[in-house]
Amino acid sequence: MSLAETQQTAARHIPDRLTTPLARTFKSWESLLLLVAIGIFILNSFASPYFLNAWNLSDATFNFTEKAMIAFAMALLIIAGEIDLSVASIIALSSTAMGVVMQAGFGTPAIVATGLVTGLLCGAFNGVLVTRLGLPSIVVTIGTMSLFRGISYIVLGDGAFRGYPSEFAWFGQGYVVWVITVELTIFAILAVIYAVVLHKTNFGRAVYAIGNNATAATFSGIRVERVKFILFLLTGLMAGLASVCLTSRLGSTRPSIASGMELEVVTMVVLGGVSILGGSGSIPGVVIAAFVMGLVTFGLGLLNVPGIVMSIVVGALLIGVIALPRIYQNLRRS
Amino acid sequence: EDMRIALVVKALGIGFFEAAAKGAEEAASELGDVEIIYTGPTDTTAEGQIEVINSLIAQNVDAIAVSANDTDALVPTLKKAMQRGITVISWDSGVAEEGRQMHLNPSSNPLIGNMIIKLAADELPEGGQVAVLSATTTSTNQNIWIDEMNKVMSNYPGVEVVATVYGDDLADKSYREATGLMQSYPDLDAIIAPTSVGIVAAAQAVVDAGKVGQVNVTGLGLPSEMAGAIESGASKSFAIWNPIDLGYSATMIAYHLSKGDAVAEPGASIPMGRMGEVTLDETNSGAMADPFVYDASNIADFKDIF
Amino acid sequence: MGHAQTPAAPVLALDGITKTFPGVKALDGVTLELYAGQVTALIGENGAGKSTVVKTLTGIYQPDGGRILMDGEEVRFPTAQDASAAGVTAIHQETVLFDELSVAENIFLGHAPKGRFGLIDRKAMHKDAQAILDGIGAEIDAGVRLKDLGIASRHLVAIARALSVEARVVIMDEPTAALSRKEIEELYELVDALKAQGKAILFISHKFDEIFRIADRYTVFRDGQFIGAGEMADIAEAELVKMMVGRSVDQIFPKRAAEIGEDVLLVAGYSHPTEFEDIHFTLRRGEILGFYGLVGAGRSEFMQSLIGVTRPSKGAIRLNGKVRVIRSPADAIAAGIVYVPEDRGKQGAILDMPIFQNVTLPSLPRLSKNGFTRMAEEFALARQYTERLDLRAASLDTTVGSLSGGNQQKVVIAKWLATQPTVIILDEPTKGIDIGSKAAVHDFMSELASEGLSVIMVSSEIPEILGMSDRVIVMREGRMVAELEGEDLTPETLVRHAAGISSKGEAA
Amino acid sequence: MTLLKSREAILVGAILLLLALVASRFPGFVTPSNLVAVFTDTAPLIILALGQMVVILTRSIDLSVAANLALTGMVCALINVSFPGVPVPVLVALALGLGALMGAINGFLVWKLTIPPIVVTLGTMTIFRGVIFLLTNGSWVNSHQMSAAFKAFPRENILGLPVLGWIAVIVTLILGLVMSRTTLGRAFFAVGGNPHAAVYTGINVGRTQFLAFVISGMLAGLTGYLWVARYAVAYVDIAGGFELDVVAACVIGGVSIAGGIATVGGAVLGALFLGIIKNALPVIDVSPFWQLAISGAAIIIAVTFNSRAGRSKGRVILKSAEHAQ
Ligand SMILES: Nc1ncnc2c1ncn2[C@@H]1O[C@H](COP(=O)(O)OP(=O)(O)OP(=O)(O)O)[C@@H](O)[C@H]1O
Ligand SMILES: Nc1ncnc2c1ncn2[C@@H]1O[C@H](COP(=O)(O)OP(=O)(O)OP(=O)(O)O)[C@@H](O)[C@H]1O
Ligand SMILES: [Mg+2]
Ligand SMILES: [Mg+2]
Repeated sequence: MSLAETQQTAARHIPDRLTTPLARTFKSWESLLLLVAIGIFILNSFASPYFLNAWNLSDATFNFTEKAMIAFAMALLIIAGEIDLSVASIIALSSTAMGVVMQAGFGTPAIVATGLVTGLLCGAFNGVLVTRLGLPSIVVTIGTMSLFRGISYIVLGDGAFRGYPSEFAWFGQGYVVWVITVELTIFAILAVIYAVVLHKTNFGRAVYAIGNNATAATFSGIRVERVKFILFLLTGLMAGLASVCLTSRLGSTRPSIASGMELEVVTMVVLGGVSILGGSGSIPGVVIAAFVMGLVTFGLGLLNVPGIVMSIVVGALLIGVIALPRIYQNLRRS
Repeated sequence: EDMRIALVVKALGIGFFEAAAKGAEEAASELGDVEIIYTGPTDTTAEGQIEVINSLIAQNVDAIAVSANDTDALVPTLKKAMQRGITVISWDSGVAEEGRQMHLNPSSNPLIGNMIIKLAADELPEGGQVAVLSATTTSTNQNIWIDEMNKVMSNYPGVEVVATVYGDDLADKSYREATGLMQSYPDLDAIIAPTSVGIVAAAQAVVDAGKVGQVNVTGLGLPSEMAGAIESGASKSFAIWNPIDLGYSATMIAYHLSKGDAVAEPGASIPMGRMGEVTLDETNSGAMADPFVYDASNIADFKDIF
Repeated sequence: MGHAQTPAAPVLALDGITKTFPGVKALDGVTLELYAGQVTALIGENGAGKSTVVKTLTGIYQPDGGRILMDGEEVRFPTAQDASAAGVTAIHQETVLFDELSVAENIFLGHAPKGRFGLIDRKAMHKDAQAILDGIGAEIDAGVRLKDLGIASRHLVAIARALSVEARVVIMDEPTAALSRKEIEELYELVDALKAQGKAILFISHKFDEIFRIADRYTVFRDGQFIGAGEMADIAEAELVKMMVGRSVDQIFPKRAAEIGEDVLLVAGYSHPTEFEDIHFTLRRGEILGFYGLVGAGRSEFMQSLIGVTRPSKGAIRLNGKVRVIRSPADAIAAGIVYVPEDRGKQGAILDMPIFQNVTLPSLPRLSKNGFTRMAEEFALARQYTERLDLRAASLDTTVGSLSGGNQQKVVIAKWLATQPTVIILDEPTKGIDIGSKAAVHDFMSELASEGLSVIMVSSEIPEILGMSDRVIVMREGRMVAELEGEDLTPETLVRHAAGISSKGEAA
Repeated sequence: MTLLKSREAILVGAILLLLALVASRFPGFVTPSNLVAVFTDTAPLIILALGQMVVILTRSIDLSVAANLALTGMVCALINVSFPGVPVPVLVALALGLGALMGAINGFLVWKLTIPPIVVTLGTMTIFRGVIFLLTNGSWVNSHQMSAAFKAFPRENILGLPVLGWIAVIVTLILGLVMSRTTLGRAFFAVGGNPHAAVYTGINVGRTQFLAFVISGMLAGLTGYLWVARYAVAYVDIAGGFELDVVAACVIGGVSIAGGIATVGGAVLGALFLGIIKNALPVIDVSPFWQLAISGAAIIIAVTFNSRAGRSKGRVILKSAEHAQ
């Protein structure tokens, strides 16, 4: 009798899971982050008498909704092992394109479509450079970051586009019901869509597989380049959408619009527990991170703390939230 | 309960605005029942100002007086502020009419436009080449002043504006642009920088290029920051209105509008304490005072003040 | 064969060394003694712990227990530099070299000759490196960048690196695996020379002819445990094998007779500009077709091209009579041809993802509905195949990275079988897995063939090739050099074709 | 070998072409005195690019260099204001030390807590800038507050080149020596090229990365003082966004973002390429609004070229193919 056969008689059942879903949830990054969010919420309501007010909270959501729209797509991109630093510049270029269309006399639908399509095209440009030419995305998008905004400067110079139609204002200034803004609604819908796509579809599984091991993913029949290209498209599209919202909220276009936003988006994604090295992360994490960042900036804003101090807090949060569990582990080991 | 007036500036940390804040505090202590919230973003962006203004709206302040980074982008937010019953005025750098109740120009725009070219032309009796070093391409007030300046160029025959460049109110970029100007135009006689950051950088660039005496730097600057340039001779003279007075006046106007003892409408006069009163034109804007010229003869008296 | 007297005291000795990795006891209280002027062969199956001993001796791993003694004194090697300072140097199994550095720098990295101001003396380094290379008969310029060298030259550089240290103990972990006959002969002479200089040598190899050619003593490990040691002169090959494997060899390959049916896969004229040329064969239903060759013969490259990872410049495939164009692994999987790659960690498994997701990854298109994953079906499929392969794991949602090598390999095989293929290509399916798992894999391959699956097995192990294949194709330097079947299928013919030696025994 | 050499040759060619192009529109640009000025203006970028090169070489990235520069610069300025008597050499030493300390913080987090470098430096970037704000409450230190000696140092002209330019030359030489002729320098290559194998040669990967960050920080600190002294102003936002220019210079210079490949010459040339574009565009009357797009396009084109040159060929197994190669 062969050894193998002896083993086969001993074949045993392997359970699906050892832990219950509830236990997993409790131990996850997301719950740690949720605790932080709740803590900040409570602190805020003690620190400022103006905090617990529906209209004020509604206003506060503008601090993160546009960034979060991009952060969802960026999360997928980073999970797949790439990055797009040009998103803020895509916003500028999309906004400029919308301005051009608006000046040509087109109405709101055409303006919005232009914003979205411009975003898509920018994403496609990044995607081609990364997937077809095989260039590292961080480098490509440092380049397109200057290029896209640069085109915007070429078109606009020191001018501005203003005079968007009044219906256009709906995206960035409108309310769906009561204090629920249009942007917040878009954010919520996108959160659900992205959560489903990432966590419940083959596409999402492919994203994880690519980020963990692109070679093995290729061998497993995943069309890696195609998936990455789609992710760049999505990120461009989301930047286009954010551009629609931001332009609508500001009611005008300048080439300097949204400058520096790319790093805030990346910060939001990383704070949300997405590994910058690719391969892991979740949409609920990003949603909570969006709220954390929104709450921190709004709460400190109510105390009239300068923006730069807020960014210290966010920077420290970023390192701290990642470092603390590791320090704890190190201490426990020794 | 004190009245809370928020003084929103383009960016924190700029000497000009720090001085304006001093003026606002002066007005507050004169009025007695006023609390000043001095705030602004840390870099000169419209988005940053919007976040700041949103939090001011949330705090339900009584008045917002803003020096805007962008004429248009702040309008929706400021409109919302007005809808919630907050008095909104702009000062120094204005916002579009629908976004504020009135705008306080530090001085009349045509006067400033004329002043900056006159300072340069006075040193060039034979005529010559001048170039403009502005702040960002989107700075409202700089753009208006340069426009006004171009309108009166015919009064200065022989003086030619050869280029306009942008230093983005960043010291290094302004410096590099100034250096580039001197290279592109070897015969350049003057650099006009209608911005307090640009003028200091340009003066430094002139000193470093060894062109003191050949290229005169002028424009709008703060005596405290320009003292060195006057001393080295890189700048013969420059102008500014008193930012302390500006902050003071803006606070006074906001106070009276908010109290309701003055209204912002074309032709109206609004009291500004020790600065007298401002009369509004058809766009609801008014000028505070004439710019004041500083040179070697008077700089010592002012450099420790602002 | 050297009949040196066993000197009284060993230069280097391991005493009860233990080393545990998550889930694996790689070394379990082993002893090992190395004597000056003698070659000790360390023998054991894949995964027996040989390389782990090497790494422990060279400061890369720290043992969990036990002592390392040099001249009877206990020593510790916290880093690789400490070991080399103490006179222990090694040629590691993996080439631990740097593409972007020059050959000389690779040889002297970490202990380069210093000139003025403590700066590296590049002239001296270059000269010394060239001298060492010349000394081992390597025709390599010390000035070229490593990335411009082929695999055999790289091994020679690794050997030169080991010799650049003033050493008393030289360790060689499978140094001849990638070398040509001529280079191997030169290496043997080198070993003899080192021996004559009185160095203690630890030689690891799976090739018995080699061991009997150069070793004075042997030590056998099995599953991380010390089994025995002694003089080469006192032992016969069969006995050594038995010590190594723990039972007689013929039990390992439980090949069942399968009914060989019609032609399934027809490959014609497959060529690549630099990797392989004119590969052609037919594969029949129920057949196990072996691909044998020396390391680097181009077998893996061909197989990967076949499934569309790299595109062939020419060539045609017919599957069940239909012409197939395969441009990507996705196409191959859809067509029913799957490839179980050689490099488990890089190409096979996604180590940080759970077992069930690994297993279902290539099958997701079939398993899902409108592109949505269905967790329940995934678990069911994963269970079906992992249990069939007798996977040992705590649960299906633990990550593959936490499994032992053999169990990882089972997950990888399960992953490809779950796609229900027509043709399965297994590239070194038992590389680096333990005896038990190896037997399970072989048994399973047999079972698959008897169920009518067509199997291609790439292997560099002659017993495996002989034991499992119905037919064998031998490759050398990117070309098919022989197709062997039946009586022609002997170890001698295999080696002869693979190494390019004519029947008279001369190099072709 | 020929490959890397040729990459630098391409870059030199591109720079010469660029200069010729600029000269055709504005001959004054290529006069020796102007070239010296351009080189001096590019010096900070060169120094920072060299530091960044070391970091990228070890498979890391340092996004905090500009913030480090700003903070060190501010501290130097504040010291100068409060104690005008502190001599410049002491300030330079202090700048080096403070910069190195900040680099060490980054390096420590990367080494001991194994947090990815991009996350660490994204965080410290905002923190360092924030600290400047906390130190100064946002106010500026202006030219007239600084002592003459403080401002004069980088401008001091020696043999026709300002000290700032000389420092870039010296840093280049030192780093050239360190990278090619010291154990540490070779360790940087080893760690980036094959971290796994580096362990086998007794190199501590984390510690090597730590040292790379220290070097990068040290150079950023040095540049901080030079920057503040040269532009005679210090405030929170100086050199804002400069970190991306620095990374771009490295990438143009052929430093592989994946680690393991870099040359000192490449980094310097990459910085010069960017510096020349930045200096030339204003003088050849390119509208200021075109400048950003042009530098962006230049980066993309340079990177595309680099990757073409550096693309690895597949394995050669066939004997016949060997000769064809
Ligand atoms: N870094 C590691 N982490 C986890 N397990 C390891 C590690 N290194 C080795 N092992 C395990 O330790 C055991 C011994 O491995 P080792 O490499 O020493 O075997 P070997 O005798 O050299 O085999 P081969 O003949 O294949 O080279 C194997 O089960 C292997 O999977
Ligand atoms: N020229 C080379 N340069 C670098 N690494 C190489 C080279 N040749 C082979 N290797 C490495 O050596 C190992 C074995 O190579 P390879 O897969 O070609 O051998 P094999 O599978 O035994 O032979 P075959 O090519 O016949 O499948 C692999 O890790 C491979 O990356
Ligand atoms: Mg081994
Ligand atoms: Mg192989």
